[in-house]
Amino acid sequence: MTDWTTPYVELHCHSAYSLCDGASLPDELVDRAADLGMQALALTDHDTLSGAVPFVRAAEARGIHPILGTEVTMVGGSHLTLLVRDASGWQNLCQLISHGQARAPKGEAALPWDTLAEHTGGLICLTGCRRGPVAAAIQRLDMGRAERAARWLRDRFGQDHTVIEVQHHLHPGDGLLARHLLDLAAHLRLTAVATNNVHYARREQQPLHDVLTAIRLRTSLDAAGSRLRANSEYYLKSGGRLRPLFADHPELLTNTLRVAEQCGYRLAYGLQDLPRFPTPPGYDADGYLARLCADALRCRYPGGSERACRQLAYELRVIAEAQLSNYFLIVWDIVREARSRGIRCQGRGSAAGSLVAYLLDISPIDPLAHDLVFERFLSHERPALPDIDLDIAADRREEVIQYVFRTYGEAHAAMACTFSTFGKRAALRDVARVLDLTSEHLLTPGDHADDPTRALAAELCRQLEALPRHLGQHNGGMLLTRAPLATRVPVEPAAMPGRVVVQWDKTMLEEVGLVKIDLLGLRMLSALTEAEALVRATADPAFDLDRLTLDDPQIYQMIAAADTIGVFQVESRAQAQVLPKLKPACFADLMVAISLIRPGPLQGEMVHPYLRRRMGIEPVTYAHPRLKRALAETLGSSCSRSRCSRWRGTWRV
Amino acid sequence: MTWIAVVHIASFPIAVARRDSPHRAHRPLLLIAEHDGQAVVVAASDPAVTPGLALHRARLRCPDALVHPHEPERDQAALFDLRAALGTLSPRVALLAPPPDVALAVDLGHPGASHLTQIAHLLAERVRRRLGVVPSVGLATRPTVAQLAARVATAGEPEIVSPGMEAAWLAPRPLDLLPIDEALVWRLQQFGLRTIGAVTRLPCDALEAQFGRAGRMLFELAHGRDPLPFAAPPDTPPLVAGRRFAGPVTDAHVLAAALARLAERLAHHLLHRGQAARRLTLSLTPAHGPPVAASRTLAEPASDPARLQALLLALLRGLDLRDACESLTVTLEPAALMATQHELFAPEVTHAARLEQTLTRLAAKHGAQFLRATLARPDARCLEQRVRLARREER
Amino acid sequence: MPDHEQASDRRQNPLAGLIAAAQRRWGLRALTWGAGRIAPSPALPTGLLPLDALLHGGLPRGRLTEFLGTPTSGMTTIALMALAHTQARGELAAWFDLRATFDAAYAAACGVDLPALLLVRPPGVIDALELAEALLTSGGVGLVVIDALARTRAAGERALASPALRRLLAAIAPHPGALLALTPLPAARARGHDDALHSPLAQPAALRLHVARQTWEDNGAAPACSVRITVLKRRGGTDGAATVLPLTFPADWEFI
Amino acid sequence: MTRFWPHGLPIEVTCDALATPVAVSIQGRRLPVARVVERWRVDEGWWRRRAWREYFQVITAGGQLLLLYHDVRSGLWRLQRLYD
Repeated sequence: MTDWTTPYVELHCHSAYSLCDGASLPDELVDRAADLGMQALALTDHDTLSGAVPFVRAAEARGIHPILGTEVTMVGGSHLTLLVRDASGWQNLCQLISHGQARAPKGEAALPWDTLAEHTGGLICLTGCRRGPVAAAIQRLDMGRAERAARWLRDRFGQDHTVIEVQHHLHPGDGLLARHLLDLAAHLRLTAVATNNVHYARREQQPLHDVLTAIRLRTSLDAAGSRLRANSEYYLKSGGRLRPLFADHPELLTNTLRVAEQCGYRLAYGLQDLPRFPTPPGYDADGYLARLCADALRCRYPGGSERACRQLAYELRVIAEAQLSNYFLIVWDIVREARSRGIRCQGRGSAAGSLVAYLLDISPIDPLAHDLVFERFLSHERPALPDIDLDIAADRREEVIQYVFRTYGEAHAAMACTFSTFGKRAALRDVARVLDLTSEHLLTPGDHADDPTRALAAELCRQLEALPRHLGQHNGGMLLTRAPLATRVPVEPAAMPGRVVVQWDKTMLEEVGLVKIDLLGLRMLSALTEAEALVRATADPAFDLDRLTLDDPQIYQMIAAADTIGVFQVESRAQAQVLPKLKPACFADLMVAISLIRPGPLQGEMVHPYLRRRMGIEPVTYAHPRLKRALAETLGSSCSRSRCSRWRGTWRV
Repeated sequence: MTWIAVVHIASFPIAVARRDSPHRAHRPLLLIAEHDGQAVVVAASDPAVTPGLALHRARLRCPDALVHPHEPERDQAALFDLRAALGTLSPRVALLAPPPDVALAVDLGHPGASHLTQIAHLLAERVRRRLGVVPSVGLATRPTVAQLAARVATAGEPEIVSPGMEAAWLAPRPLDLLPIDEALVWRLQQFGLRTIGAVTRLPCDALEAQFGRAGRMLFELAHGRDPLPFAAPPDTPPLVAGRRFAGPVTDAHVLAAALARLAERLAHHLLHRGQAARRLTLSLTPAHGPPVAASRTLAEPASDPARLQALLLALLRGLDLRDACESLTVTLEPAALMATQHELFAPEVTHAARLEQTLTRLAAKHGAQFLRATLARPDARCLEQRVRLARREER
Repeated sequence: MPDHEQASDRRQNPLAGLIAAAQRRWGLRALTWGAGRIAPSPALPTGLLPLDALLHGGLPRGRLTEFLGTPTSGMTTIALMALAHTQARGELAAWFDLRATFDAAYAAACGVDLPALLLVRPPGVIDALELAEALLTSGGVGLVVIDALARTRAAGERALASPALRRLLAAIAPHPGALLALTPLPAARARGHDDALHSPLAQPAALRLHVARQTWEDNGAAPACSVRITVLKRRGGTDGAATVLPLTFPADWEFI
Repeated sequence: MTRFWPHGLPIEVTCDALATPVAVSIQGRRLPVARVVERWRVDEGWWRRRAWREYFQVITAGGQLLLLYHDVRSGLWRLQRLYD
């Protein structure tokens, strides 16, 4: 029963990113709000902006205006709802969250009041739920303190940007509290709005929210008792549903639209936000990059190569257009520093297609010699940011990270986070615990229809699986910014002392266009360093790993015999099955072998056609004669991303 | 005007633990004990951690804290030591609040008003030397007010409440400063009463009508009057009185008369000090030879002159006096108050015992009719789940 | 401290005697009365001051008192508060729940210490009278409240006329416990006159009080009203003195 | 007597359009409601026995203070407590 006649916008809404205190993902909330006809929706998770990116994306898709905000936890435990009006408000909110998180143990926050007072610009302050400073004082019948608290907020945020928040969840005392809050609002001439402190999109999700609460409290539902909310009124309600609760004050609902109108901020980031690399005098980033590459070109191609020059000029142009020279310099600097310390380190993945990366020693592979594709790494068509993943010897990765922190400053660098979701197993274990069942009871196969408890538990597990549970530190994704990080993005302390993480994960960062540098730990590189040292100590003191060539036939014999246990990339069982059939004889063959055993070709059923052609069982044909050049190496089957880029290039020519 | 100083030492066990291991001084410290199979915080240096919190939760709030088991014996020893140290300033030192937050009352007698601050600093210094922490000190002529003043005072700044100013001093302060039930504070706040002064403006009758005995007590407290008897256990020096005769005395009647007068004098002193005698010693100096003495420890301490006289005469008769006597001395060791107030105020204990007998007798015939009502889940939202009625189990 | 006052105390109040004895033994300063001392009296204070003033101190000890009131007159709440006050004084109290509708949660909200309460559910009026006698004569109980003694069943009315009640009254007279019977009146007789206030206890009760709600107050919070208490009978005859008591029905739910 | 019915005394209740009681019938006697002092909703215990109740504390025209609830799932009204 949707009521379209009472306009209302929800300004206090928690998503599942209020970890274990919200049962709906942002897009569910947005969908529901759009269905209810709301023109806007605010997301106010506890002390986090983690939900902001998916929220904005979903809201834009459904055509409703996303309002960003947070319910901050103050020192002493009281809550305030803050909404972002403009860009300065966003900066302030990011700083407030970072401050609040920095002062409290993981998973909690405590923002000092005087810090709040310093960052009120561009924000709207709602006086909060029952735990807000105003409502809490009224509940203790301390009207003087309530008024002082409201005045304090009004003096900091301003008359127009301080809003008395009134909630009614049909608890005893809610009506009385609302009456006192309205009296106070009238007395101080402040706007008052109704909010519903939403914790789930639909009433039916109350069980899921109770389960999450019990998980957060580490107790069972029975033992949680009155710490669970008394009823199921915390869902996203339409204006029509709220109207009877505020029958004497319909303006509480319409006022929400006026507040929403003030919040015009749009989340957007430019591509270029990296710290400026300190270039030598007389060079800008583009120039210095060109200079470094030109120098390296002379060393790498001593005779001079027209093809290399052409390719370099082309790549430098693309890079300069994408304003990524600075980025390359930063990565180059990291690699250079690592090598100088004797830490084995190299770029991986599509960066190998770039001559610039090769010349800067980021990638060890000469793309010209191996005929690799630059477009796979960066092209006009693919405006997405390139990411150069650096593999670093696992045991010394931390040194490199420390170097980056020192070079660009603690305030400008942070690790990306990852959200671990409940997943099937944890969901099952947690649901079993809060329902006081054994997980075996839930695991035994059988028809759930017979057993309502099991059906209930299975349904709860299903709903729980996809929800985020913990925020952790990403394995190596580093975010660097020119402005202090805390003014651009919300950060919080990581489990490691002194380390901060951004409240956004990899994909969220990509979506807002923030460049991240992946510094991944690779144990194989540590093993290589160790092996090199062993060889030097036992066999050949002059041994240099980097001088080994890629055409030793003994190696290929060994690989062809699938004697590859412990050999990086080709040791899996799937590889061991393919290698004897493939019998790789050169480096290119090896690349094909590795490309084949990947999810894409396996699912596209390209492996067997390739093998049959390779063994001469099937004739080599091309789907179109023009593809011959692009696909010659893979005998006419399009089994790697690199091939596809070239394939596209063929049509363009 | 007798002045009372109260020395307030917050988190006493923490102070003791830090005194004993100075390396703990700069790290947050949690003292724990086992309770119901769980490690529970007994005392913490960080105000964010409240006593009673489970250790794993306390660690979340205070992650870099050192954790040590709580040793109550050590606290008791330190407390004993501290009482002795303060006892050199005053014969009467009483423990008003046991650890963790210790309050010690010191009866200062009649010092000049100009010396009060000096005395407070002296007390604080004694504590600092023993424990390494500066306590907060409150002074007043009434123990409860002095205790409240100590709670309000900051360390190093004694809070002095002049006689007659108690109510005025209390008036602007919040109600929960008073040692009354939280539920009562809540109810008072419901009536819009938030400061102690607001309560003093109400008539006593109204408070008693609304809150019963607690209201009456509240009224007294709010005016700065002590609702409960205050007893200072006297660890005091013995009383000595003697009589030297003009010449050697042989007449037993003369000796008895002298003893009777001494007994009266000593009884008067005891009365003045508010004490009773626990041990009596009578010693006589004969004209020739060494003095002879007899003493007696009393099963029941005495302060009554007649009883003292009778006891002393009995001692005199017991002495083997062969020679004329030149002088006599009586020494009284005052008793420390051994019984607690609770025990003295508990006539219902015997009543309860009688009732228990009655119940046992009735249980045979009517046992099933006696029920025990317990608030099993006082916060259950469905009212019927709150209370459990069960048969009263027989003992 | 004047001695004659102590002496008179000693006779009336065992506690006073005890304290005097302790002072004799341990010294005067060992133990003194606080400022808010409660005067010992032959009455059991209810803790509700206007009511205690009306009753010259409280419910008579060793006697039967009857409260009469219509539903929501406040009669039970007053009885529960008196019971809580008795417990707070350190005396034991018992509640006879003849209709099995005792509201323990509400009693707790009125201040009753539930674990210390003797809650009794006798099967009949005769059993109730027997048990009340046993408890009151044991000397340990300060107050016994019998809810709906006179309105239980027709059989109950006959029982009240029997010698059991007379025997009970004679037995408890020398003991310090007070006996309070609550007699609910039908709602229809809202403002009853004396003739409407008849009950089988009219004759045996030493004190009869009519409890009547006057007006409701709307203060937005817990429901409150004023209650008028009229003395219908005191020992030796009728009376008519009255007092008005403000009464809040305590809420027993937490906010949230 | 304040009387408490742990499992509720069945009653009949007439409501207005906003589902607020206007009259209560207890054992055949109809008592008009003069004022709703407080109302609240309980919806909990879904994992065992769901209790979904609308509680009302009302004063009747005759001045009686009652606590009643509507058991939403069964549609029945119950008297929980008669204050006295």
